[in-house]
Amino acid sequence: MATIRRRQLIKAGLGLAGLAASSRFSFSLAQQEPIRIGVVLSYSGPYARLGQEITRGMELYLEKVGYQAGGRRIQLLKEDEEADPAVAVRKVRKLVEQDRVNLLSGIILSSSAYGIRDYVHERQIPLVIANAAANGITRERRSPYIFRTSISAWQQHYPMGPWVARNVGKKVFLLALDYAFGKEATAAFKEGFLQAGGEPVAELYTPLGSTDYSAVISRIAAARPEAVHAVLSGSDAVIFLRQFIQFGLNRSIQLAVSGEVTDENVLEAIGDAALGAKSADHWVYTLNNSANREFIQAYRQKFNAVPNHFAVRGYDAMQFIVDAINTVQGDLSNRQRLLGAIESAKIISPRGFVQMDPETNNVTQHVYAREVARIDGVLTNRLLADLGTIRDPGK
Amino acid sequence: MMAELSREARAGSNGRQGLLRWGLVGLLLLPLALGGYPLYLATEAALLGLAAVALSLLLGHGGVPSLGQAAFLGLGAYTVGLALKAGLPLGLALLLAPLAAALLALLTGLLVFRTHGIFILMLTLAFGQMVYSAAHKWTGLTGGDDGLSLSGLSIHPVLLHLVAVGVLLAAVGGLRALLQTPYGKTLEAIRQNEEKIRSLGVPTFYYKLSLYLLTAALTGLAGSGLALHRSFISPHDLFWLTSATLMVMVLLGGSRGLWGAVFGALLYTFVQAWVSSFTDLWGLFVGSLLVLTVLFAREGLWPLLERRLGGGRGNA
Amino acid sequence: MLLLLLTQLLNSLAFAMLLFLLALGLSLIFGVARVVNLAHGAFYLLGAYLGLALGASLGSFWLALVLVPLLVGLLGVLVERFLLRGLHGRELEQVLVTIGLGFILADLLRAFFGAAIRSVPPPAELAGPLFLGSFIYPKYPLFVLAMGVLLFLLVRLLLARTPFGVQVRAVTADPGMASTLGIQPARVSLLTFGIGTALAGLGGVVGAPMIALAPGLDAQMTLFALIVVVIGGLGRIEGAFWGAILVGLVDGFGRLFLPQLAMFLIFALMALVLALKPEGLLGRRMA
Amino acid sequence: MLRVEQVSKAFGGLLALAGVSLEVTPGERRAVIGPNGAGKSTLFKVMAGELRPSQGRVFLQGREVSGMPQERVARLGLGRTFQRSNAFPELLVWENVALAQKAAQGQGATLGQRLTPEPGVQRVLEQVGLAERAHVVASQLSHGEKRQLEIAMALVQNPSVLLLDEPLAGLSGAERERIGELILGLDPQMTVLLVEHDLEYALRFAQRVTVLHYGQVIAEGEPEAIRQNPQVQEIYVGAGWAVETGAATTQGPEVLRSEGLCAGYGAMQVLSEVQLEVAQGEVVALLGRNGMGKTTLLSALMGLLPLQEGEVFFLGQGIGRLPPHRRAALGLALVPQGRRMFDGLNVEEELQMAAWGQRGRWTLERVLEVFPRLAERRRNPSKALSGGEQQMVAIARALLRNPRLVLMDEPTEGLSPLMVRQVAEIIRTLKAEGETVLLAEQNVQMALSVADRVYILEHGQVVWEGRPQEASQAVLHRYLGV
Repeated sequence: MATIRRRQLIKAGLGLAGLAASSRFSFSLAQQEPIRIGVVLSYSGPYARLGQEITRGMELYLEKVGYQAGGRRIQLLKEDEEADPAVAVRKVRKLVEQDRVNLLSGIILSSSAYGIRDYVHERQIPLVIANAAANGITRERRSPYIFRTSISAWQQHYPMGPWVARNVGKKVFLLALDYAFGKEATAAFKEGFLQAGGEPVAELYTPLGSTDYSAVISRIAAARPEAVHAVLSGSDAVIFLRQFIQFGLNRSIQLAVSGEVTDENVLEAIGDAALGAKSADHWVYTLNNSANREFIQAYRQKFNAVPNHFAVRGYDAMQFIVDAINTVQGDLSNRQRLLGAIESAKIISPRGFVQMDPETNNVTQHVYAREVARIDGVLTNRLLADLGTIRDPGK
Repeated sequence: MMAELSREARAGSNGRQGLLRWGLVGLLLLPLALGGYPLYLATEAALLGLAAVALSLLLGHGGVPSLGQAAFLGLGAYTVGLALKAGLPLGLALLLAPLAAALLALLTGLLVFRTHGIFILMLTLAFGQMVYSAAHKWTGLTGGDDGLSLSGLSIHPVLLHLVAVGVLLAAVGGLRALLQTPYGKTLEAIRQNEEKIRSLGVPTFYYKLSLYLLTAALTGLAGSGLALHRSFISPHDLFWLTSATLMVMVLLGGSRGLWGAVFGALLYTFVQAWVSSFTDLWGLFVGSLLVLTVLFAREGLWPLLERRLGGGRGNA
Repeated sequence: MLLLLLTQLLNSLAFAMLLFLLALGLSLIFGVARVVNLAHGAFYLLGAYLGLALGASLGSFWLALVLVPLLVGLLGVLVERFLLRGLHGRELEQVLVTIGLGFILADLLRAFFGAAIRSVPPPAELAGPLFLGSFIYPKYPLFVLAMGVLLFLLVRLLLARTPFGVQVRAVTADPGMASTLGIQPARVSLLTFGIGTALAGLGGVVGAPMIALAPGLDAQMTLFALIVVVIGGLGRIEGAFWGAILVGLVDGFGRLFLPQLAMFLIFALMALVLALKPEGLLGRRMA
Repeated sequence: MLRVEQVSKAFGGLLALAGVSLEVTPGERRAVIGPNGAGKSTLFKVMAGELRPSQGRVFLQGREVSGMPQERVARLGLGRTFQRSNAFPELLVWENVALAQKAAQGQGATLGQRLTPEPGVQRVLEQVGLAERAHVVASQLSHGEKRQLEIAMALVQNPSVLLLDEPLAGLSGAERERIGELILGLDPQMTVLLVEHDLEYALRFAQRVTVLHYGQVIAEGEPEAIRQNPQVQEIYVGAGWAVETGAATTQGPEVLRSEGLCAGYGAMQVLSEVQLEVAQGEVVALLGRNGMGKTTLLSALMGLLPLQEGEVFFLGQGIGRLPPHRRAALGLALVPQGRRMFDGLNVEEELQMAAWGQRGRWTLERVLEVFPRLAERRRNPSKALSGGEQQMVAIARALLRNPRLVLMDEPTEGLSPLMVRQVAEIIRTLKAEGETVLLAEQNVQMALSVADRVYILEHGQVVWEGRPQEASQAVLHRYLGV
């Protein structure tokens, strides 16, 4: 896997060299150093798949722009977060102090984001977070140097509350992983859900990395809700969904879950049994815009697989960065200008129109209700409703 | 410490061994000249080295294979973090960390020494994971898995590194001196022949317990250093994999004699950091290193080095 | 409420039997070969991935169920012969080698099968739920439950009645004396290691449709198996069985009533057992 | 000074001590004698607090110490030496002694200064004659020097009661002399208890003697009275065994021969240059006091212990480097010391295991005919049998291998006189059946009564070889102390 990444890097580099020779920028390209972007993502451990998808998205976008922006070459330096915040801290230091990167991106774990926050802030290195979703990163712990192009936990789950109350059911079982994201997402959902007259029948938090969800399933069966709102990811989502179906609960209880649960990766592992599960997410496979069509086609062509929202997050993180570098015409020496450029960036993303909120440095974007479906032979999600443009309040 | 080193450096056949140790100290101090990331890594290695030295003492001289050291490490880190948050001065916070770790050791040690071998391994693991769960669950105090940031605290990295290396060398020197005292020799005797030393009238339980407390306190101190070093604490530092990593460091370097642990920590930290930068299959690399070490350097890499360089005809 | 408790009882027992498959192998290996095999979870994971690959390419879960343990067991035999044999009696080194081996296997599996979460559907005959009046329960966990109990009885019978079983017990008790009666302890050790790892592989094939497959599962499974074996008493298959049931029940009902503390409860259980019985529930005092 | 009241100690089904009472006055010299397995060491362990008595109580200076951990008993003034020298092998000799001194002073936890050889340590080392070896690592000491160190460690603690567990076992002439003198010259104020196999020495040393047998005190009194006691003579020396004076059996072809055999444990050499021969159909006895290398020799022949030098020929084939199971396959079988029953196996399984794949004169049915007791006990766990029954299992196990040669290691150890006779009977039966046996035995008279030829082993060397009837009293006394 590593060698593949290497090889791609080299290939991209060679391609660029050829491009440079024939382009009118050849003089300046030869003169100027490439822009180095340090990427810290989990490539090993339980979140390895997330890191891989986000990287795919990033590279897809950079290929689209020929690995250049503002007239300069772009180089990605990838480091493994190892699902350990202490390692993230170390790797960020390496990228900044040894590799002298101009910008940072990536970061899977919210705890990693918190862990590197002070260092990044003091060093004044622009950081574009492509995943970590804890609200606090762009609220009380926000920094002018830190931007987030993925989601905040609140942002994606709050609008789902009223929609579920109106369209799915008033009695909902709340289930989430027992960690910060799970709790924040559930709290946000509940906030909107209660406002719309919903009644949570129970609230349950389960440990991360559980191998068995049958106890949870039993609790849900006993509580007899109309629907379950679950905030789970990775193997937890797979095991939960499979057991939910094995126990036949899908016959009587609807799933109205976080977008993480019906992530295309998870669906691939579950199969058709998840059909009909509803979720809230910032991206839907069936969004009918040209950026999305182009993205899906490029992804499927390159990786021979179905893209998911993690790839979109990586794709957009690079889109924001490239957009800002273009705005400052490749001149990163004036940091304030660069920050200003990211703050005011507006991009056309596969998820629709997305813009940076200059107050919080968190993206303002659409959130969609979607449903698991088989489309063109592919197991994915289809659009049910656009829940509107959502901005994180920043407090 | 320095006196011990130079004495050994002068003493005949031990001369080259002494030189080897000076070399190791040099490796720890070299990054001061480089600064930046190498310095950061070296400080990390020195602090983990302190924890590894403690484990090495516990394992090699006390015969206790502990898989719960992360609990002491993390407790030390959280104690410093919370004490600083509560507004206590740094000195006091640094004093509290080893005390807290020793207190935990006292509570668990009473049970740990009732059993032996693999059961000790599992019991320490169990206690470690219970502390991990507590840190993870007690969100109000520890911030849960969001971790705890020590913002606003800035210690110059050079100073921190000097202090870390100083404490490490002082610990190695102090512990090696301690092993020469009646107390230390009694510990040696307990490892070699516990029945005999008991028949001579030594209540071995208290000796083992005190060793456990001492090593826990050192590990807690290392943890407090790591908290200052990273300015961030997460429950992951208490997870059992951290304990396993410490164990790997000790066994790589060699569990007899404390220098092996220092070497193991240094080697592991740098090799792991280096390898993980160009491949995500670093586990494969570390795993192979472990297997090869056992196959070709049974007592660990440090004794092998000592024999090759110390006993051989290398130019001293 | 009663249905809930009954369901959860079955769930706990099914999971317990999966743990038993793992713990049984670990316990046998410890008893005979005197190795604490910390790569056990990696063998589980290998079995699971092989089951996935073979099941898909052969189109039969049942064929994989037979073939995979053989393959994994063969690897175990090779490991014992070429890595562990020379380290006889050197506990710490064995621990180190098996840790290293676990790292290597897990990383190779990730390199080969990728980091994605994979799951294996249960075979068609065992898919879906079983209806017993108002009581609905999936078939697959029942299969795992039956398989565990059956295997326990089978292994007990094998150990009690067959020449090889008696040899295994004799070598466990006193390898030196056994060798004077013409038994080759090294060969028994080798075979037992193979059988132990084959059981881990079998656990992988059986467990994959019940729980998912993902990197990192190996360490978790090793941990679970160790806990079971230590609670039950090392080297005793009855210990592994009852230990697995105890851990399964505490885990299952812990998840039901105190889900956030489930893992804490298991470790607390282990600490409690070892505090009261330092050699595990059915362990014997080793003089 | 030291009082033992009705102490019993059971290990599982085995009763090692059955109601022993004993009282020792201050300054007394007391010897505790009895055959192997009589419970002498167990008694010492109970006195020292290493073992907790199943019943009964132990008093030291009027204070009950039974149930106390041994380190507390030690601190109350009870010193002891172990049968196997048990120092701290990686420490220097003086460090061993200094630690013992610190322990007695309660200063083991001193952190202030290095451990140093204080005058007291020096003095004791001189007293035991180790002053020149003070700076050697303990593991490098010779056997005798280790014993001296062991005594030094006890003496430096200045105990009020000293337990010496077979301090002369396994020592050579000069060492024996030296340590014997050392013990005789101990401070007369000190109360000393001695367990010793050398009866002469024990009687010379003691003011009073206690005779243990089968876990019971069967006699107590002054040395002279004990020497005369017929009951003591019978159990200790064995009596009523007639040495066969009939014509020597004609020598068959050679079965086993060892040449220049050296073996030991680690760096320690126990056997040196042992030459030995066993011919078809012979019963050869291997005699020697405790610790002279009998068990080591049988282990080396069986392959349980690697040879350091030399070769073993079995049926003309060199087997010195073969693993035990290969030797077993060639027809060598062992009845091991201590019986070594398999934990968790029942009698039938023990026997079946030995019989699998075997065809020959000894079958399961036949063995059960010879040992009807075992037929009754088929389903019982072998570990739960009595000592005599276990011995039958061990012998039956060996026979079921249909061996060309049976190695028997102390088959009468710990057995009652009745059982000893039964074992002797079995060996005679085997002999009549034409089996070949190499018998290592403590019970000299019994061994002489069944053997065709005798080897006497002293300090790992064969010092005498001959026919039983040639073994004069002088020979036996010289080498075996009987």
